[in-house]
Amino acid sequence: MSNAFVYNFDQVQNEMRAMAKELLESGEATMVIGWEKGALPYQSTPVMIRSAEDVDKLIWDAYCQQNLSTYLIDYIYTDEKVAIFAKGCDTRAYNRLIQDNRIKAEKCIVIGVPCPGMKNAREAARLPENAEVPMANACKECRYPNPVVFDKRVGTDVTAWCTERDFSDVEAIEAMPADDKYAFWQSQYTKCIRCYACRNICPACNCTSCIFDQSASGWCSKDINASENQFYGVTRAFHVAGRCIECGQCEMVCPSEVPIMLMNKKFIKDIDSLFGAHEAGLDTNTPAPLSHFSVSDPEEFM
Amino acid sequence: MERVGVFICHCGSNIGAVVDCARVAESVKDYPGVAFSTDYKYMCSEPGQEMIQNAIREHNLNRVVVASCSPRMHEKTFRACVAKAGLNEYMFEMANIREHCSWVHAGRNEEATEKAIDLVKMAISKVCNNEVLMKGHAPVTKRALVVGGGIAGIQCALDIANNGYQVDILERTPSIGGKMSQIDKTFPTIDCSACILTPKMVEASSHPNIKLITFAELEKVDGYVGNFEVTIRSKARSVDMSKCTGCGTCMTKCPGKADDEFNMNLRKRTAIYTPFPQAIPNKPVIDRESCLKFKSRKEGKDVCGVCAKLCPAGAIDYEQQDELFTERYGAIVMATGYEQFDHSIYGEYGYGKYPDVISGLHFERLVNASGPTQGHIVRPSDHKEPKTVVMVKCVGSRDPEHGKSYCSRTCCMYTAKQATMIRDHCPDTKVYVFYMDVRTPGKLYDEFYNRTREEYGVEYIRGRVSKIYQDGETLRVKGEDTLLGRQIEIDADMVILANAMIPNPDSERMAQIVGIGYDKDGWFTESHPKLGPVETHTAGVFLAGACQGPKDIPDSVAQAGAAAVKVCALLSKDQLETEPTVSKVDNKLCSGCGLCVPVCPYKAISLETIQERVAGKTIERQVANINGSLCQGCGACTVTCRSGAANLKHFTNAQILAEVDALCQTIL
Amino acid sequence: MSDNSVKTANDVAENFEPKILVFACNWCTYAGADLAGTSRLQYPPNVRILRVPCSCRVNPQFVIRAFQRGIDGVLVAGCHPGDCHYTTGNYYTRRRFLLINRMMEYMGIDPKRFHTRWISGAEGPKFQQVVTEMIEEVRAIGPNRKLRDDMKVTVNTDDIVASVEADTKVVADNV
Amino acid sequence: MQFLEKSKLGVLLMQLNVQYRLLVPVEYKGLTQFAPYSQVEYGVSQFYLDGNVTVSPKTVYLPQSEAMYKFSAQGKKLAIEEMPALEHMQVLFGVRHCDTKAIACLDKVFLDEQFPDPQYKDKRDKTIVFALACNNPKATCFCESMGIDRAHADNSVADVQVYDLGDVYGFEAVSEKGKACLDGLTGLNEGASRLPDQKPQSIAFDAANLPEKLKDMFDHPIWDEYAFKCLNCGTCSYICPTCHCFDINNKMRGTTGLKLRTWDSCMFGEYTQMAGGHNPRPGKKERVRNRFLHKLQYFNEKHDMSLCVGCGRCIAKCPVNMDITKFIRQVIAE
Repeated sequence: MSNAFVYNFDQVQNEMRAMAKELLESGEATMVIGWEKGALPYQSTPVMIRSAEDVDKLIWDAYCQQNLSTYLIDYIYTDEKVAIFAKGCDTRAYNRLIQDNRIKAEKCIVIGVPCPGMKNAREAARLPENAEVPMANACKECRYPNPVVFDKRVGTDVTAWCTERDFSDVEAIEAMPADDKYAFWQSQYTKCIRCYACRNICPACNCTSCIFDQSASGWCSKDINASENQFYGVTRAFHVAGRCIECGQCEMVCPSEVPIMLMNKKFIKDIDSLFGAHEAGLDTNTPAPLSHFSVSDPEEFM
Repeated sequence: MERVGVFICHCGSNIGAVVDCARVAESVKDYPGVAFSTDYKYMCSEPGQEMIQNAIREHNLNRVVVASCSPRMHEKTFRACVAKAGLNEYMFEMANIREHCSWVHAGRNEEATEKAIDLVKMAISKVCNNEVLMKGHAPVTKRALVVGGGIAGIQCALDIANNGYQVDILERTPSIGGKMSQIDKTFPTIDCSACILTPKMVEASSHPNIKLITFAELEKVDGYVGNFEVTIRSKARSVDMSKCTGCGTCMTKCPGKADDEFNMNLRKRTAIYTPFPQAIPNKPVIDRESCLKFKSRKEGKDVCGVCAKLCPAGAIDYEQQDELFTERYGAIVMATGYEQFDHSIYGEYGYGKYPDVISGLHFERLVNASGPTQGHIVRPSDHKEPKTVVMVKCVGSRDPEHGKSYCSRTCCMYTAKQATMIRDHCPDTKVYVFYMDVRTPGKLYDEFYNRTREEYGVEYIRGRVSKIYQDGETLRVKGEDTLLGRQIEIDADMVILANAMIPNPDSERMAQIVGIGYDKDGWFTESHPKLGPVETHTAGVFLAGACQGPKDIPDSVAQAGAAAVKVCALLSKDQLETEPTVSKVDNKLCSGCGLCVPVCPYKAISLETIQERVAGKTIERQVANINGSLCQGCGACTVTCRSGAANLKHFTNAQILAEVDALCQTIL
Repeated sequence: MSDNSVKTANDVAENFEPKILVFACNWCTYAGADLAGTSRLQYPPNVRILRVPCSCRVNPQFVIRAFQRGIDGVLVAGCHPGDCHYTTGNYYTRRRFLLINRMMEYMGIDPKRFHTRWISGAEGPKFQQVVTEMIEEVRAIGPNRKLRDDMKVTVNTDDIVASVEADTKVVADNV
Repeated sequence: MQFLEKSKLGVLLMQLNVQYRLLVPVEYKGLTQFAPYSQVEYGVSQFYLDGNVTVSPKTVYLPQSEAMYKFSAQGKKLAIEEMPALEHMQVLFGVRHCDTKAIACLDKVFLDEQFPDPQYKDKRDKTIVFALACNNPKATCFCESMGIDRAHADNSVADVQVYDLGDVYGFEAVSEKGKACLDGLTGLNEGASRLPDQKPQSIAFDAANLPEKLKDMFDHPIWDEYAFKCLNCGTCSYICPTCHCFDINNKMRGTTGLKLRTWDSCMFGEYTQMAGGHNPRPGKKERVRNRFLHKLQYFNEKHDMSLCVGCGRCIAKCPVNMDITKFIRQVIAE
């Protein structure tokens, strides 16, 4: 985490603006998606730049959490050539989307941005104005702060501050008695208002039609209660199992502060121990663990 | 509007004695969707079926539930029954209240009745979600492929060809003939194997409906019953088959030497060779491993070329490459045969180190007039005639610890045959046979065995051999006579082991290519051990001969004929009915992520590009497309599909959820 | 066990009779259950079999749904790996349910309530044994209240109080 | 005006809780919302007055999931069972002025003269609202710009006006219901009315011409600029105090079922999905535009009041920080 203070946001920001300007002026890109300053100091918001004159809107600071890769889906059927700025996790998201056949590489320009880790905006909102803001939870465990794939890049690589995932939070729940586990999840999922922000920001949740948007299908009901919410939670976690790129966006955007990554990390932990280490989104060739099998998978069902 | 008819069968007292059928019928009378409900003694009987058909007409039913035995028993019966009354046969469901209820809950009438009610409600809820389905039709390619050119493959191909259908024999070695061509005599008649085999080989090679594809391997099988697309690798023969006349001049001066596999490595052969004199096609191949030219090429040189110089037809082609080609077939017969168990794992038999401890197949070559010893029974080590021969049965068979758990079926008889042949050729030679059991369940088999002992004086000793070791020129055989309860030691000149039959070492890979099952030993799995012995679980793929399990020649030939009949029955149809209970993708819901593609065991799913109108603009995007003829309806894709776009007809998400809900509704 | 007793037994543990759903693949486990029937192998009448073509057809969402609707136990059963009628289906089942079983446990569902087993068409006795053991285990731990989505009419915020008032202990914010 | 020492608020709440079903703002594991006071008593949730709650008090009148009636069908017999009315009067304590205005907006919809919604009306009639004036607005607050009186809560909704006056709370009944309620409480001291010192809001603009301006902006490029970043999640709609769209569903268990009214959001694709598959609002742009225009133009045209009350919840919680005030200011500047 020591990278944070030696990292020069302003310098990278200047490079980003220059890069955007160059791409737009040369016509290589018809639009550039980056971040601009949001309503509050700890907020940033995606911005679409179409003209070289507007590049100064672009900013780069410790609150540029939003993953811009998912926006590429919106332009797959247009003639746009879209450039996006992408942190390490965003490039993994980009690979996820390529692998899921949701975007086409030739229509995108990925500008890699090495990332020193984003700050916890939720804490920032609670803390006094000038307090030291901790790193966002998912970023603390980030092992790929540098882009894993890119067409162009700005900044210089940072050294990863984390080498192994920290499963202590998952293990803490695993260690609880069954009733306590249930009470814990029950209490978390009673808070869920099913706004689907977690799903919609998730690069792995990229279906054109989610089963939770098909209330006529009988899969789910619009009734909101702990049971239905947990059904939603487990199902979504299962759907992204082995496909989650661990950006932690789902948890960050949850207005109810449900610890969603605790679900995702449980699957990640079990996949690693049962089927071998797997890192989603590092490339576009490695198949998702649930789309293949090995005859020598652990046998517990005899 | 669903109008379900519910029919509860008593099955005499089978169900009726435990389940209160009348109460079951009564309790679902008002269940949503039910228009009629009754019970009857035997629903599957003529009057029972008439009752269903009358009710369909009288009550205007559009769906039917029968609660009776297992659908594995009578689903077809009742589907046909409702179809006769004008309903689509898939608007029918069965509730299993016999095997799953009355038979397993005897005496617990109250609880069994409650359970039956639940099962019937589940079936009703499911049938309310059933959809009209139509069987599909696929054309049939009227040509068969027989994989393996041994006696089973040859016989099967002949039978198919004689029925008027085209058939190809795919053989991986340079010649057809298989194991039978290596065998000298056949039991129990002691007629010459080659004399009965070669006419079949010639018939096959000259039959207008048969094409031989030798020195070739099965590479890939796509498609489905009636329409297989088979990719075959034709290995480089280095001899142009169209030019070669089969004169054999090329082989006369070849300096390359290699072990002669056909003669069980008992002698050498040339690098350009035909496996045996009667080989078909009788055209040589170059064994590139032992050919001097090809060996020198690896070192950057290019020597020899004698055969090319000698060949009067100019048929030698050193530049030939393996060729891949694709053929279409309507049916495939697997006749890949067997291999001999390798006895070198057994320390007690000398780990295969002693040259005079040989296997049964070695003996066949020794005793064969065109074999390495011109038919003289001599020891491989010093070419002396053995005066004492010990034969050991069950080498690798019936030995779950080190070998195979099964009985290889043929060894008792071929041991007896070989024993009589030794006594015939060398009347002075003593023959001892160590055995665990003697199993001779075939026509004239036991008679033959008795003659071996009584007329030929072969001594049978019941017991295992515990050790064989070389002592000077003799082999000392130690064993136990369990009938007399004493240790035996025999000084033998030669030991013949009756090795087990094992599947072709490649059988598992072959099974995966073709998409059929195999058992723990690697034998191909038949679809039913009794009622489907030549069929497999993959429609259109059949089994002939020893690839399914150890078999002797008459059994292999019989099975080959059986498989041929199944093939002909299939090829006689112009179109095949296909089950409609397959997966289907709802394009509207599909994102085209392709996660279902690798999951499908039948390669039935591919991504296709479709055109769509989105916000007033025509766009192209990819969606999964399921080939309904390839799909077998397992449902693996439906769970992989996050958005529920892939759904399995007749076992749809809605149907299964309806069943789950129906079962649980009495709880909440 | 009358219909009525099922409803009331849920709160009277000593008379409790669990209801267990078995997802059985058509080719192996369903046939195995048929064999148990033809062999007259007796087992308690608490299981209900739902036939699917292959165990790989069983979506984990079906299993959660059953628990939501109040089932006491679920068994997913299919052919032994290597014996699948569809060649590879049950390998996917194995992967999926290795994960889901762990997740269910993580959610606080007693693992005794949820099993996956391979039962072949020849294993009538195994079917009998597996379901008998499972029924006994589930009977011993009582009715399942977890994950239930019943007909109670509450708003979300009341669930929190309900969860406090229920027999479960609320874990303090120490996690 | 009556006064209460701050330290005695707990005693007052306990009195209210005995006489009424008391709903207070609480924090529960990071989520703030109105919840039964019993949660505070049990120690499950913490009483929360530091700012406005994330999930607005509309949940009290229009729960996210609400049964409208119960039905059962046996054969051809159909039975319908009405849902019971509220048994007790309830007190909703600490509603901010933006949210009282929001309830006034909901009244326009659900207390329509011709077709009042009986379940909504039952709850409105049986709820006494203690409105609390904000002294320290958050950085996201802009109610004043949306025409909300920060000193006096909407009097069609508030029954008791509460002020934080430093070391004391001031209570003033603004309706008969409120007066009766206050009369039933002990420990309040009478005194001269005074108003708190309220800090100004950092966001300020004049939105008077907004509906008029928007009339001509249906095809304006501004929608592309804003809609592009929207994820089409329902966070804004669900935490918005005025968003009130709902869907009606069945929840079936065998032959019985509940007819449910559940929240819906115009941000969701299924919201405008027609039975035949056509969707008149197929994309982000159409959905974002509809939501903003409904808030800032359509509702004004129909009911002469803005459907945005300036609570700032969406600015704080939108996953991509869609800022409605930036939009408004941009439109004003057009």
